[in-house]
Amino acid sequence: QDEPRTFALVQINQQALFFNEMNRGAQEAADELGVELVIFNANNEAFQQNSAIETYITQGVDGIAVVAIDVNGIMPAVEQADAAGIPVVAIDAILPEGPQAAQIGVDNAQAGADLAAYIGENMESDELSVGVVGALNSYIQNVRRDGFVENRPEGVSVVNTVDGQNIQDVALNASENLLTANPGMNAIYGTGEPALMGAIAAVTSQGRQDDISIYGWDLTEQVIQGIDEGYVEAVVQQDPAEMGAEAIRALNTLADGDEVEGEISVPVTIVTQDNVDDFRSLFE
Amino acid sequence: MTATDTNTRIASEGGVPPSDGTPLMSLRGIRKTFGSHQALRGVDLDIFAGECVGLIGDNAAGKSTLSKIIAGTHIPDGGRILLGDEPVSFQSPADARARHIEMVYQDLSLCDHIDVVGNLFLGREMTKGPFLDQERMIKQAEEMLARLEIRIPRLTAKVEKLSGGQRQAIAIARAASFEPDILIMDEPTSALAVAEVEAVLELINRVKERGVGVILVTHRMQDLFRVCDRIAVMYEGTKVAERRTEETNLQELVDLIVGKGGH
Amino acid sequence: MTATDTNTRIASEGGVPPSDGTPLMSLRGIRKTFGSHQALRGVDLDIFAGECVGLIGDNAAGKSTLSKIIAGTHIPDGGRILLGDEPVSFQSPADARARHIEMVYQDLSLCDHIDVVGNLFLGREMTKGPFLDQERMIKQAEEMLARLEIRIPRLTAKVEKLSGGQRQAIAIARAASFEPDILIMDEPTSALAVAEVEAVLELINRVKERGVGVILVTHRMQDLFRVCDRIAVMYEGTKVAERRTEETNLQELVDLIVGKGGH
Amino acid sequence: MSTTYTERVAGSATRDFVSEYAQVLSIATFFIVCLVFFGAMTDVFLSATNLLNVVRQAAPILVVAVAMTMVITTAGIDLSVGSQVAFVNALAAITISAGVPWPVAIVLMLGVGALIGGVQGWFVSYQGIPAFIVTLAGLSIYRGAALLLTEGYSIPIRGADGFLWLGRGTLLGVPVPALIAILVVIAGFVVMWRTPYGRQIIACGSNFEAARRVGMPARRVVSSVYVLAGVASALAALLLAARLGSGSSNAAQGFELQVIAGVVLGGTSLMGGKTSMIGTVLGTLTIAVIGNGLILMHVSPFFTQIVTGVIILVAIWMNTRLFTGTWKIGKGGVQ
Amino acid sequence: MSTTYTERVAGSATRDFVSEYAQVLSIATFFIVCLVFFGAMTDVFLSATNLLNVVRQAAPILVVAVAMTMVITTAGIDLSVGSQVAFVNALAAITISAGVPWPVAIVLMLGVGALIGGVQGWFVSYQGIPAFIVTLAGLSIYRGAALLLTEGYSIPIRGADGFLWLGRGTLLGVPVPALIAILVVIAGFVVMWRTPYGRQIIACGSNFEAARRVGMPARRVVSSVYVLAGVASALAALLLAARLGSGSSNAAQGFELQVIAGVVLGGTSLMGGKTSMIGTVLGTLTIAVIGNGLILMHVSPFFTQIVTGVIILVAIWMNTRLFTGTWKIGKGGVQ
Ligand SMILES: Nc1ncnc2c1ncn2[C@@H]1O[C@H](COP(=O)(O)OP(=O)(O)OP(=O)(O)O)[C@@H](O)[C@H]1O
Ligand SMILES: Nc1ncnc2c1ncn2[C@@H]1O[C@H](COP(=O)(O)OP(=O)(O)OP(=O)(O)O)[C@@H](O)[C@H]1O
Ligand SMILES: O[C@@H]1[C@@H](O)[C@H](O)OC[C@H]1O
Ligand SMILES: [Mg+2]
Ligand SMILES: [Mg+2]
Repeated sequence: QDEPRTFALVQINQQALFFNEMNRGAQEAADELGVELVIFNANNEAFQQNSAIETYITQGVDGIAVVAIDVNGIMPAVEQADAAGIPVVAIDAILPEGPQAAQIGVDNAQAGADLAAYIGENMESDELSVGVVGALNSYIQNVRRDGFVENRPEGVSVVNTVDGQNIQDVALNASENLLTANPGMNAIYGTGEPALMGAIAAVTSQGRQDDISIYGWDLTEQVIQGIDEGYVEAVVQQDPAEMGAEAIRALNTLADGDEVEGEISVPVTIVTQDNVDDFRSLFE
Repeated sequence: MTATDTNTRIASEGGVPPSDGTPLMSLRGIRKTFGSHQALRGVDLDIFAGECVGLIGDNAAGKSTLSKIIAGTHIPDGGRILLGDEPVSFQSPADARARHIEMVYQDLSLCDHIDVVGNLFLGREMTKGPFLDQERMIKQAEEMLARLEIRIPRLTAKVEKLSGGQRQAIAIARAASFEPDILIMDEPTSALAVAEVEAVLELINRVKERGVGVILVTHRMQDLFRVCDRIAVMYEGTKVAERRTEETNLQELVDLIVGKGGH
Repeated sequence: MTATDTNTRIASEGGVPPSDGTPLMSLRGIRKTFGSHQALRGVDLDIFAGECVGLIGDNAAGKSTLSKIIAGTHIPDGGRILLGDEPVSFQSPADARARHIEMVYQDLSLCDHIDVVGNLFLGREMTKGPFLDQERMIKQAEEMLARLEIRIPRLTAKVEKLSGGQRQAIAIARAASFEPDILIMDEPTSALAVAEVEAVLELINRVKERGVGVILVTHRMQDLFRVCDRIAVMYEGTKVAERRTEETNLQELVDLIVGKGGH
Repeated sequence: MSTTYTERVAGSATRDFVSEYAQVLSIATFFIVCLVFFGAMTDVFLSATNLLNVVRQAAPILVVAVAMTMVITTAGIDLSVGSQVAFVNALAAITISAGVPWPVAIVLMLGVGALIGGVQGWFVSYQGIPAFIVTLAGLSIYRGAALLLTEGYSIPIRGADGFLWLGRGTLLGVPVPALIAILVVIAGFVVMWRTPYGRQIIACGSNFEAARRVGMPARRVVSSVYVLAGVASALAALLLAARLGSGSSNAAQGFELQVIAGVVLGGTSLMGGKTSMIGTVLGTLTIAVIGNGLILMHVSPFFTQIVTGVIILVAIWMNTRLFTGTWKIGKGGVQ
Repeated sequence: MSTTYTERVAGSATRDFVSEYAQVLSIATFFIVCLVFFGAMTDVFLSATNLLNVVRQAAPILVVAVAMTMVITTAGIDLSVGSQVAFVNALAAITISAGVPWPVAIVLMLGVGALIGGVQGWFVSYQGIPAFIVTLAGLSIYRGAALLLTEGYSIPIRGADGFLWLGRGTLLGVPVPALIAILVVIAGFVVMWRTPYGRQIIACGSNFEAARRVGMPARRVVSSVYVLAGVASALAALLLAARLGSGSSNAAQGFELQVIAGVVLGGTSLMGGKTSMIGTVLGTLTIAVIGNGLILMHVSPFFTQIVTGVIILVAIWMNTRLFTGTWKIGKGGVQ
């Protein structure tokens, strides 16, 4: 082959570090392997992902990695790619059974449950009233919410759920209202980066750091600061860069004609004051 | 209204003799208030077939408001309308149009984005199967405008760009061409040049001969004497006088308008 | 323009004698094409101080287009405009207004969402510090309208709701009240009742005495003889004739308009 | 003083045509430039597969844009179409999953669309509430209803291959959604161009009161376009559901803006009365083509949005200059 | 025939007032009903803390809504405000992180806002491209630029406590953002109510050509409102950045629709000319209050959107009935 291979990464959006880290990891892996990587940003619109995949099929790329918005809805495109002989791997959002060659990433439901379990083990009081800041328009975050809520340990009650719509400022307003609505609430669970950021801004700007503990997903500089200051208790941190890299490596292996594992797990870490130092370098 | 129906009404040019006896339409005690402004304070008016009633009065006297009530555009707050002997209550201009009442509005009521033909046939589109019959409409439109002596070079031009007089002619042609029984014209000649005014006055006399009852709102006193049989004078929302044309003169009318007449 | 300036111009009522000699304004070979339609095909016209020029012609002859060119609303495609001896080229109505040229538009050009006072002072708002001086404007508005004999009960009502004649009176009062040097009136009396028409004609004579040059576009032939000194006749985008009022008569003008005069 | 009477020369039909259709010509030029540009820059762009793909992808938007053109022509707007699509899309998946035969489901869904549109139309037309407010409320309500139906998850459609064919199949080599969109477009075009109903829509948008005064059923006409928008949204929802093989409350986010963008880019005026169905098709396809072309050209996703915006703005601007006087600001644009 | 001349009775000032301000009265009634309802349903709602909170939350929207009212009054629209907020928000965080003193950064950001608005205004006003198209392109461009700037990072603002005070601090017990919003609202109100500039804005929207004909600098006025919208967006961006303590391209999505919703709900007409600054404030606060109240009432988030939509629609409808004849469809609404 004279032309380098081209792989496509079909992304959800680029407004969260998570996705951009994934892109970075994928790009680095691509550079290492000497392949070309093209990235498509669907800006949260499910059918744009299908359109992009169809376009890549027409163009004849050598492999496609997809972070699905609608896990069922993406399947026709995945099947089309398969029919065209193009291997597909899924990242993060778990696809239903289908021709995709591999599923890379985290079990979001499991990780949500793990965080709940962590809370159970580390509870200081015997009662925790949690307010959830979710993003009803994000499938993945709904899974995280349900994983958490359904597996919450004894003594942990969910007092209220609000919709932050995956937008920081909306999540901020929703969190503030959540605080007002539930004077007795003593914890917040944010299911993704914007939700967590909104919750942190609400708690800090109202000076409620002392009586509210925050849990959630996705590290950022502010989250680390919150962990240092003690009001952010525990945060699920994924390794999106590694997910991206694994996806490209898997696609390359598949393009070579070799097999890959059906499930490539990139484990999550629950970040607390104990292990936060390992992650500081991410933000320097 | 179907295309055929429209056609027949345009085509027939029968000479109905002016009737007397019962009026085509009678208004009794018509009142209309806008917000807290009394536009009409109880107006009576009869319109007879084959007769033209001039409706005059100072600005803001209520002439347009009264006309619009007859045309179904405004719903009166009080009073009765009789068509012949039958009491009617128009809920919309469509009701009035269904009773063959047509009006030329002072503001013309044209659709700027629609072409000349389209405006002439607005609400009366001719069709061929489910489609507009553009050709036939253009042909008839030419005739309709020719009768008013107005020159409009391109019938498929949007009316937005036309001169004031051209626009007014379209509004007149539209109302006059569909064989109304009652034709209301609210200052129809205000923007027209001399020859075109003549054409409109002729048109009024022509439709009168066919038995149409015409209401002419105008500020051109000399026109009244050319076409009207009776003249009603309005003042501040009331009808203050009514004269047969042959029994009055310009000066009396002017005095009546400004309120010098009756005191 | 500052509030004070506006004021002075309204207040002073000096009697400038009608000048002769060089015209206030001269138009030479004015051409204007809209798309492919020749609205004006080379028109010459002079306006002298203290004189009223009647501009007449058939509908669509180009009267409004010519007026708008003088007022800076349209930019001519060809020809020259001289103010006194100075060639000017108006890029917008603001330029013309800065040279004290005012116009009453045929379509009135009112803002429906603004009240009567606001429309009267549109573009000339009086201020008190940074704010509109509503009180002073209302007071002056009353005077402006009184001169036109028009009755408008509430000066803070939106003009949208007013009768046709009331609206026209506002447009006239607006143009006439700010001491123009040249006042163009495009069919200013078309919607006015008798007394109001008289008031406008008087107004024209009054401003003429002050040395204003007036252009009056009208289809009311009898008005021409009451106020005009000269009459220009337009036909299909050209000026076909010009007469001194005392040297012509109604019939000649009518013939000139329709094209019987010159053949 | 001798007077000579001459007549004006007759206008040029070509110039009249150009000035009348300036806006469509402008977007058409722009569309062709896009085609040529992307054709030159990438190999596959002009391939039949890719072009059919583009039309298939644009199909749901096209279908709704046709109805939206009618809505906007009446000086209205329907902001709820995206939410309607999501709602019907989810409902369709649920209905079919519940075992309702898919042809029945289709009819039901179109009925639901008509009903939703009818309610909105009633508020707008008979109750006189601004379309913007009614359909903004709708945007919120139907999206919420979709969320509630699905609880935020997506519902797979299984065992309804005939249904899926609607979104994925081809007929004579042309993708079925593309075919459906083409049919809808033709119908929309004919209606607006040459039927009394189309004329009524334009009249209501140009001068509602005048339309009413000439006896048109003006209120009924205005409400009917919302019904059409509802039906079109339902059809788009079905196409999406069939293409994605699932129903989800997150479908069609931001869809309304894409649809309206296509319509407005095509020259239909938000002020009502001024309409162009061909323009709508070209506007919608142009946006689709730019999206497709940029993917094919492997433009970095960080630049895609910037480039898309700049292309649209600059191209429209250059075209406006080309066909001067095309757009006018303000309502009082008549000189 | 004897004739008697009588004069009409003078109109009632109250009735004129009610019919003139029907729309504001309607939204005001609705707002009060919301306050009473939520006050009755929950303990905290009417507490000073909560109410001040609501105003603080609504502050960025309020600030932009004031400028948007002016834009919409000219019969224009600015769809790009949300993207502008995201862009300036990100840029502000970057600038401050880069060590630029925060007061300087504020001035810079307001300048950037004015510049962005100026460019958009130029295209709309001097080039005659529909505002919808220009600002839709802007929506895409500035959001893309924000993405590019941040690469998805949310950039923390550190060591600028004075800056953060803008978003979080209080002055005399009132949150600073609320104070700023109140000042902007008052300024906006006074400008529209009693200044020549406000009059020019209304005139341009009511009849652009008439405004031009009376010698108003109509094009300059129209472009200036976009500059104001740009500055207001920048201010909102600063408030958001100060509240969140960070800048991110994720900020203010869908912001434009919230802003426009508040304006339209308040009675300003998208057709131009008809304006109400008080209405805008009430409309915006009403939406904020509903959002707040529903959370306080513990309404399930799955129902929030449905309930919000229904409340707005039904309330506006009932109010319309109450103050009959409030809204009219069509442009030719003058009888
Ligand atoms: N829709 C409306 N809303 C409020 N007031 C109105 C409305 N229509 C008319 N009016 C008022 O009613 C009065 C009568 O108006 P109308 O138009 O009937 O007068 P008119 O006799 O036709 O005058 P003109 O000769 O100037 O046309 C006027 O004072 C006018 O302001
Ligand atoms: N903005 C425009 N665009 C296109 N054509 C125009 C425009 N303005 C005027 N015209 C055309 O120019 C011609 C002259 O129009 P103009 O308004 O000057 O006539 P007029 O003499 O004032 O007529 P009237 O007595 O009817 O008012 C008409 O044929 C008209 O259609
Ligand atoms: O963690 C990610 C979160 O930040 C984003 O908003 O939604 C998808 C998740 O995978
Ligand atoms: Mg009248
Ligand atoms: Mg004219």
